[in-house]
Amino acid sequence: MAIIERPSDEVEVVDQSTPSEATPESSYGVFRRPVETTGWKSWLFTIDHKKLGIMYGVVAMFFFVVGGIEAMLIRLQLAGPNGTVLSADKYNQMFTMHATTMVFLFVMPMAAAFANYFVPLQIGARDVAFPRINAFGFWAFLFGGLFLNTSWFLGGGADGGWFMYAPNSSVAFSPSNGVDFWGLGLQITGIASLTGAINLIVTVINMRAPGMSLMKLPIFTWMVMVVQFLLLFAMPVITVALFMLMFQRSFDATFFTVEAGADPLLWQHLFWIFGHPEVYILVLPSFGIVSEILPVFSKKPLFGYPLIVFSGAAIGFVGWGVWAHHMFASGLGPISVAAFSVATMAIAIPTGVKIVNWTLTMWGGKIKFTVPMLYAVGVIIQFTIGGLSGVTHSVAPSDTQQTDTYYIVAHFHYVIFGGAVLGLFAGMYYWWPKMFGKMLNERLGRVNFWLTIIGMNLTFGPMHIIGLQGQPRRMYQWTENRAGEGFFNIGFWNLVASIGTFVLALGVLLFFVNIYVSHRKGTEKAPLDPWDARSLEWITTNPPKEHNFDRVPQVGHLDEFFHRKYEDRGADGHHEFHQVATAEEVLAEEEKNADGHIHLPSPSYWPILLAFSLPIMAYGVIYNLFLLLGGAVLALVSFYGWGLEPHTAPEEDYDPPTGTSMEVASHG
Amino acid sequence: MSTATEQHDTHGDEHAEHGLTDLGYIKIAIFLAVITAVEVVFSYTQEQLGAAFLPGLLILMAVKFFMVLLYFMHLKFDSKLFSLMFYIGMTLAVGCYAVFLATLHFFQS
Amino acid sequence: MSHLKVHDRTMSTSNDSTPILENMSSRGRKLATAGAGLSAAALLAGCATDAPQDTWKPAGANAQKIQDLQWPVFLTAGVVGVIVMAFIAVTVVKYRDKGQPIPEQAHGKAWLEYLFIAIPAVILAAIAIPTVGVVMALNATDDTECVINVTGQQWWWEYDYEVGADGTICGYAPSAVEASPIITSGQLVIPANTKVLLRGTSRDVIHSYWIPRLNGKRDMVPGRVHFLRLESDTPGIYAGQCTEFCGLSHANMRMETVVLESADFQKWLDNELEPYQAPQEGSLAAEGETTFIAQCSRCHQVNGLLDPNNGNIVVSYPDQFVYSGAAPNLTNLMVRNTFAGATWDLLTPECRADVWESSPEEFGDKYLAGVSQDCLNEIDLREWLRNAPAKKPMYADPATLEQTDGKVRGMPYLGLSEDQIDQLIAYLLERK
Amino acid sequence: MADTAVHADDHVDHGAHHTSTGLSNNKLAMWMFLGSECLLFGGLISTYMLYRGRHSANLGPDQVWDIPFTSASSFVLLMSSLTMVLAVSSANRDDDRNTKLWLSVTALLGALFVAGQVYEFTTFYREGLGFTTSLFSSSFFTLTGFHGVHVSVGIIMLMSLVGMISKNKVVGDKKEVVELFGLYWHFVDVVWILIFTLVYLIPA
Repeated sequence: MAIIERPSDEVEVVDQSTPSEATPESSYGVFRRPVETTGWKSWLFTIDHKKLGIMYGVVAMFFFVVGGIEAMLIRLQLAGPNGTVLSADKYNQMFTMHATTMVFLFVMPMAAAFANYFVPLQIGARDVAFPRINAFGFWAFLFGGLFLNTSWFLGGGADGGWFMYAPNSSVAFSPSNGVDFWGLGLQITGIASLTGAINLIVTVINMRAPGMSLMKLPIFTWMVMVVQFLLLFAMPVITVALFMLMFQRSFDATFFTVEAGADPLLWQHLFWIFGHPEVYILVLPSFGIVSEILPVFSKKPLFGYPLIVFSGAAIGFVGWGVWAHHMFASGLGPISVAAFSVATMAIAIPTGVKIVNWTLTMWGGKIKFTVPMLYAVGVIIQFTIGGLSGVTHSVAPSDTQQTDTYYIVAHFHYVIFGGAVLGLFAGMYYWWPKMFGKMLNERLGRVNFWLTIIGMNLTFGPMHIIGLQGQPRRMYQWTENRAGEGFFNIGFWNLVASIGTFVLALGVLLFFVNIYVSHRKGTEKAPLDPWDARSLEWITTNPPKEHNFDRVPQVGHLDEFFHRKYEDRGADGHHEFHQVATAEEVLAEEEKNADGHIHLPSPSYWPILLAFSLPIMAYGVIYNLFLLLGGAVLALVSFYGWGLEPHTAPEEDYDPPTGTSMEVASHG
Repeated sequence: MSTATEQHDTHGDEHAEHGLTDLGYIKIAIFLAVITAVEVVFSYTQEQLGAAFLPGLLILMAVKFFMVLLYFMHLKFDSKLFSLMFYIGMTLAVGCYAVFLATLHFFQS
Repeated sequence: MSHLKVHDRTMSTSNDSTPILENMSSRGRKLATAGAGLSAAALLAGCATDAPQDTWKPAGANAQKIQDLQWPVFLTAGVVGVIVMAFIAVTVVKYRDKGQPIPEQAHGKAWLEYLFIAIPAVILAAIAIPTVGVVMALNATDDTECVINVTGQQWWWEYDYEVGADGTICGYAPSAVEASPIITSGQLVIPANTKVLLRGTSRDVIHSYWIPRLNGKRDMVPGRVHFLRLESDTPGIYAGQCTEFCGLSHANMRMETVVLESADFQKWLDNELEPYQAPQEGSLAAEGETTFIAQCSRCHQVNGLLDPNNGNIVVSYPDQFVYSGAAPNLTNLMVRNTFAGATWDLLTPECRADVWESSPEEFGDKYLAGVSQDCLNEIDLREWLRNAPAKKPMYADPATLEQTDGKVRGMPYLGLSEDQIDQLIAYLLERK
Repeated sequence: MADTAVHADDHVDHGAHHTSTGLSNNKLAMWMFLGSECLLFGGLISTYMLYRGRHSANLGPDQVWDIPFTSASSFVLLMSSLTMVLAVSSANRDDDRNTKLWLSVTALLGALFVAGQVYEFTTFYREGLGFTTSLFSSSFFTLTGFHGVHVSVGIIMLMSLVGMISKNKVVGDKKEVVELFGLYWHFVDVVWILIFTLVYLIPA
């Protein structure tokens, strides 16, 4: 089949004579294909994994700010006893939406941003396996997230907690449309996750550069793949639950109506069968990022790479057998509780392996403390705290004292903020020059890091004390009657936690300042290989060309890039590594031998249109079934458009016809 | 079942990708129809079958399930990677939902 | 870890530094804590009282089992944490880039990796075994001496003391009358040294019963019956809080468990079953009785209340007005010392402190004395009667009641006049 | 939703031979999608299992089932799997005419099955068993409804495919597209094999 290269400066013309298979002649004859490579259209209709990755990142950061503001309002309310910043109703919406936003609209898409951008680069591919599905996934996520947040303006957000336990989520107990928005919004982002998962797994399995066996995959790619498997199998479970919630609320079914004989624990099980793998979905990408960064700045390979891969997979697998540890207090019966308690302890073993191997990666190394490295070490330390507090409530009887208190809030914020979010920031500092061709300011970065670390420990550290002193979660007010006195006074530590939030916010603000400062006019372009990195994504320009690599790299080692730059000149068991090539030289070698036939699929209208039909249908479910029908028609049209569309636009769609700078080829 | 296995055996590995001949598929379909009929007979003779009823029915169901999966869907002849993808999902589904039903005391009643 | 050492810090009042601190207001102490350095704070910790819901201060056998299980786990976690941190610290200091050559590109050592799998596995196995034992022990129901039904609803707890087959309640027979079920709310009264089993459910959404000093929490789920063991040998009030998010006023759903000596429990029981005494004719309380019948008795039951106009027994029918179908029984409201889901005190702060902080020996008498005219916290009670939903967020706005067939999920605004409130308070004061 | 998308897309490097494993991207994606669907239908079946006994006295599964009728429609769906596999077989021989024929027969049998399901649903409804009548009915209609939607989507896809083959509009490798449709169709049949036994034949 003929595949036409998007106009590109880098690659010179090759031959135009290669005959193509019979293809459907044009897009449709009705519309011209969107083929722009610059301007807003190039973003709206792009199917380039790098552009989509950046958009994922930008949108995720936007929702991070939204979720952060929600968090600050929560902490303002709780800074003193009987807070009055928020009403009970608004407070309940605030903590529900804070969790939902941070989990589904920040951490997951931020990880998706890195996965989208770097997985193809790390495996030496030119794009993902299904570029249009990739674009659809992004737009579905964006529209789902926006749809979810429009609830704030349409009668209030969801108010049942992110776990949305039945029957409190029924219309009688939550009469606003908030829960409907929540359920349908998560369905939409769930579709995005599912399609993204299939896409990335196929990409990793099938599109690796020659020589890259699975045990030579960069560790970030490995962890992303584990996460995509978790998504692939966890998403349908929450889909079932959300459909039942929708039928319950919008179509009068009684899945969770106790008077009709329903069992409220049904929801809990379905939610947590999804919800526990979800926890690993949140942290594993960051573990991958940390595992990339530590070797680079220690100048050593990852200690026990196979074991880290295996433990990642083990966490993914065992993660399916521990969901009921969220339900130790819900009356499962002693045998279930004991079994899930022991299974939960077991999962600490592969997690411990990671921490030990990270530290041993640094041991004996040549450690350079750049900002990404600071964040990576921050992850190890903060996550260790979160992991250990996790062990304390794998002990089920102990958990019945701690669950639904601030101790748990402290625990999972050390895991999710300390583990996942710090890791994501590490990734941003590490990969920024690769993505945008500019370095983020190191000095500002250090201040950013320390404020974040101090802020997070001030915020979440005291919550251990507050929780063990018996303050439950999800209370819009606390009272001095139950605060105690002295060192463990709940009031004092609540105030500290609230102050901490603002320190944390200041830290995050500095990140944005850093972006601004680094991208002002006149700042230097980033060096090609600023960190002396080790993996494949660095064997290309900063930022990478549209087709990623001039030549698909041949892979011989786990840390391919490192081994192209350094050579072991030791003998007899003695090792002496010497630099034999600079990054520029490695790249020049690749460019010299550029592939003649590079082809990329063309942009498309259909992904964004199909994604746009989803919120229309969702509004239809809430407000008017005719709207649902309208959305369905749009979806159907998009399906046909998509299905009939060839992968590349016909030449005449390019404007102006650039003639010579295009090539027709099949993959060599 | 036996027909199918023979079919496969006669094929040899180099032809593995091709699956069965049309006749082979028709034989399997007839076999599946017969099992379905047996299942229906089962459901009408529950009392006579006694303790054999439930396991019998489940075994028949599993036979049908895997016949379609292995032959109609070519899983038997195709790459193991496809099998892996499907069986991970299937195993997780059976495992998680069995435990889920067990904790809700489904199997006691 | 100072946490471990301060189990009986209430006893340490003979400490030298105490008198000064005792004289400081609670706010002052808080400020002092905030201002002091860490060592000073640790010193303070030795002299102050922990929060009433401290999870590390067991006051009964069940909570003690949890405590005995969890402190070694916390200790182990702490030690492991310190070792890991120290290891990381040594690593990053020792192997900082000081110009050393590029290290060997070694991918790991198998024996070391297995060792680090084995160590946590052994530790976790050592934790797992006793865990299973305690799980089983805390779920045992065969040694029960007293069963009390507990029902959660938005946003308060109802207790129902059944009369056993032997005609007693928890082994106690009322002195004067024949035993009949006792229904109360907010404060659960149990006899000391008795293995109590709560048999719980809910009338609307999921709630969770939790008295940290007596046991861990247990969800009370509509349509299901769950059990929770409670036991204490020390008389006193033990605070708790609903811990499963249960909607709008979740924060205002509290509860207390009151532990009484055997003799005191007998007194409490007798008082609960005492026949109704109508207010003196012509008194303010008598007017309050009329107001109560007119305004409150639709939902709130007062046992034995007769309508003076026609002599009929007044029976409440909350199922027609309240979504959960129940409202607190007010027969002996003034014996309990909190109201509205145990969220506000019926006692003034001074009187409250007197009861709550009394020694185990004196506690029974002080508690059973109930609320007197002088001790009544009129401020909160008045605000409550004036406009309940304004004080405790409840689902009581008529505009939002369509989905619940017009039924409220809490106490609605009644539009009582100040005179009516005076009367009601006078009437309620006699309910003990 | 994603199913159509998956089949409809093709991979940049069309043609299975250029992938790392030598396997087709599309087929791999389809198998993953089917693995994922296992958890969807598993959840729906489990919910039905949990709730099948929760109904009013005379409107339970044992009262409303019409086993001979359901057996017949199950047989129809089972046979549609045969015709589907024959379509794939024809496509592999580049026999467009027979491919279209068998695909059409498959769609027809599928439609017959859906018609049977519609008839069954209306019968139940006339007997008083609506979607919201009881937990049994809600979970039953949800489960079989989800399956029915899958079959219906399959029918639309099959018919579109027939049209696209006629007009020579198939994007990508025709054989593979037919095979992918086949996988989806067989999976829907496999799910019905489970439903037929677990829901209809085993008494509540």
